[in-house]
Amino acid sequence: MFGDGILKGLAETARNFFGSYRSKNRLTTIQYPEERLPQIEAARSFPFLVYDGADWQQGMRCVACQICEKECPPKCILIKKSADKKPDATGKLQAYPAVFDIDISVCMSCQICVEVCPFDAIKMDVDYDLPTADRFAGLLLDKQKLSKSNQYYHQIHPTEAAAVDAALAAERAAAAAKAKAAADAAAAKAAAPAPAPQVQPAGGEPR
Amino acid sequence: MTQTLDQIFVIAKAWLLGYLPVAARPLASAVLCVIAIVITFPLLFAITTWLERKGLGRIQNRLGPNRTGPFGLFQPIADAIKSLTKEDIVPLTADHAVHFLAPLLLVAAAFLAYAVLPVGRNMVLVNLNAGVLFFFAVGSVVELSVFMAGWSSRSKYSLLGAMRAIAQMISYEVPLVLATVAVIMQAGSLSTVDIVNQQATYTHTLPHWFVFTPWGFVGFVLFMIAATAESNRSPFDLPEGESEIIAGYYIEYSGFKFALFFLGEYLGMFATSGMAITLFLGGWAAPFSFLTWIPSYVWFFLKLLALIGFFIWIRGTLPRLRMDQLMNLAWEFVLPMALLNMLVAGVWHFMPHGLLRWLVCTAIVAIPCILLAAGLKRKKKFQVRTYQFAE
Amino acid sequence: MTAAFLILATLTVAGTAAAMGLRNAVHCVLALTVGFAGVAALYLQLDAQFVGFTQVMVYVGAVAILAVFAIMMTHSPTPVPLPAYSRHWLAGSIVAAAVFAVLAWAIRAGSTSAPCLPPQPGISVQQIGDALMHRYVLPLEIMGLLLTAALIGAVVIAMDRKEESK
Amino acid sequence: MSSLQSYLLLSALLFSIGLAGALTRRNAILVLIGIELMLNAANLNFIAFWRYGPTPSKLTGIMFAIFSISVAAAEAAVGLGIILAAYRHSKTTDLDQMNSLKG
Repeated sequence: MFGDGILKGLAETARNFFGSYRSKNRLTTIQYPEERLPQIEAARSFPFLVYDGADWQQGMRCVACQICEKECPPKCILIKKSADKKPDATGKLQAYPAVFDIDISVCMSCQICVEVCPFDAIKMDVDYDLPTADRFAGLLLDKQKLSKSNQYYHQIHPTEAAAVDAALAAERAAAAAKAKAAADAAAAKAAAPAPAPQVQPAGGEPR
Repeated sequence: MTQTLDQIFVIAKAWLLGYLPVAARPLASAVLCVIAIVITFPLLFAITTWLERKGLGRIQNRLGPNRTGPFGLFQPIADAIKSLTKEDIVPLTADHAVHFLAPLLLVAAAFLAYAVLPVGRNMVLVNLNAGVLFFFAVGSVVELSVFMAGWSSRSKYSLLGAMRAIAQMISYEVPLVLATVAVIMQAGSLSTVDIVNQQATYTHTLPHWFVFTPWGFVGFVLFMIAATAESNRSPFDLPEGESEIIAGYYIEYSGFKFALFFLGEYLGMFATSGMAITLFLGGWAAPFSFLTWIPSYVWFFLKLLALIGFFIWIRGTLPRLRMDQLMNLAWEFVLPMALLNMLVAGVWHFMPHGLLRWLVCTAIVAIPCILLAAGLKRKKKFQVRTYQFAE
Repeated sequence: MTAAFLILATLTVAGTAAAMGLRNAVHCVLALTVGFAGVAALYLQLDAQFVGFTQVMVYVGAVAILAVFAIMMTHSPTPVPLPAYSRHWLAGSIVAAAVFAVLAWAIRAGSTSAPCLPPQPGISVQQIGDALMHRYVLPLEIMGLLLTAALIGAVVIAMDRKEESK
Repeated sequence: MSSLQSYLLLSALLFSIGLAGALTRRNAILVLIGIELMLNAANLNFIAFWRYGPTPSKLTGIMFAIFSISVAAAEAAVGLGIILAAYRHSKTTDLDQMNSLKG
């Protein structure tokens, strides 16, 4: 019959219309500021700098190696190396960035800086609610605004943070073991030269 | 008591006129009626925009505006303020005089159409002897304003949109007029008040609306199809399809003039659905005889809201028609059916009352309708599209 | 010579003069519609409602749009700046002025006895319908024939014959 | 100056404006519009004489005006059809240039 397609369509929209009043779960609207969609774990918005411990300046992992600055496609990272050094997590003296600016109006959240960072110092944040009145200074985040604690990192990306911490811990353990081994070797070498004159053919240094 | 309630506006007007000198009375009564129309229908326009957005939302399983006020009731006010405060940009190469006049002419023509609509028992602005003809004469002025808008903006999209809109409006005005001719033949008069008075009688609780006759129902369906096309709405909104040519003829308008175009379009829709109610749905007549204690104007506006709801429902459902489908439907289905409808109205008039009349008339209408529909369906064979220039 | 008549007369004359005088063709047609609307209002003033509304519907609604469509279709891509008037415009306007002078003189010299305004005829559409159907039924049928012929003729003339243009 | 004479004067003026337009304009469409105006002026005469005539109930004036309006509409349609065909043939609507009878 001519027009039956139209009638079927009308019936469908009528069912939708009255259904939306009967059962609330038909409605897909999320009232944004009040209700929010649950954040999926792999979500990302803009990068932030991770620091261990309490003090954000001392615990900052970033050693200002400027790899991320060179790798960033839209060139939105600016790093100035510091003159002096500070001890990093493993106690080794490392440089740190005096100035670390990211212009989030330019940043395209591509996460390349996170992938190239050898020290896991920069990770992707999930907070997208960054309204500012001033579109220049307001969107240029300096070192202090960028740095957030490791606990926060665990909050937003739990699995990833755990994996990074495990790797860092293993790395520190290896470094500590190597350092200890080197220290033992140095100590052994210091002790060895004393008896060296008596036992010449000792067959080389003990490894 | 119900009589006074029904005539409350007429009495109020007479009471107000009492204060004026006799010489100024005719002019003052006209001014009062005009003020009433100019207030109620834009108000209805505001309510309809809210209804439309909430209705379309609910049809598409979403809420619709609910931020501005309870249930989003202040949304029309927000829209009005937004469009009034927006900057009114006129393109540099535009033809300023014509560009300025187009929306005014559109809204003026839309308002003129209300002069002959009987809103309630003896509540019509002017009881013209040739009321329906006046309505269509004013309706044809709208096409001129559409052209003025499209041409004066001097942009390809607006001219293309204007040409499409005019082609569509002209090819659907013919069936619109022919659908009313059937009613005029039956009612025997062009005056809208007579048409409604004939429909206001009852046979033991059932009304004599024209829509309850075979030719009346077909006429009503054809009238609604043509009315949707005439006001460029829903399945026929190709001229202003956002995806096709952005906004058609009112693309170069912004701010207040854009709001005027919207007002003109909605007023046109109310006017044609008002005429559909007057011609087919018994104007201000109550649906059943035991309901006549409710004032007459309430019935008119209830039916108007029902038709507006139907327009919104159609807009939420039907996809947009292509230009050739639109024209095919007009010249190959709606027009022949309108001509046939006139024949059926004639047969209905001369045959004696009874079941035979019903059978004959419905047969005369139904069979060609199925054949024409089959014709339209057979045309839908999808062959490989041949490009004329892009070989 | 009532005030309403004067206003409508000036409106109509202004519209038609602009229609014949303006340079841009589309402006001419728009001014023409003002002239037609003025004439329609004059019909209403002469209590010929039916003819007034038919005039608006036929002329303002259809003929003006038709003229505008024709202008759009014959809009030459390079609008060569021709003077709007033909070469012998002077002769034309003299002839027109002469015609007007003769007509005006004839009217003034005509029956000076001012016929008093007869009572309002109160013509109803019913009477026009009866007249059309009874006394003028032959012209009505011929008019239907003529309009159909014109409809088909216009389409055939303006149809873009494929084989011819190949 | 009775009102009938004023209507006649007005329609004479309209007629002469239409005639002037038809004679002097270069664009074919505007010539056609001039002719439409002349027809309109004639209609105005019919209705004026009907209104001030002795027997308004005989409706002759109105009938003439109605038939003249429909003839004018038919004539406008065919006229514009001819103009379109001429334009397609000679690529111009300028009457002064359409003076060659060769095909």
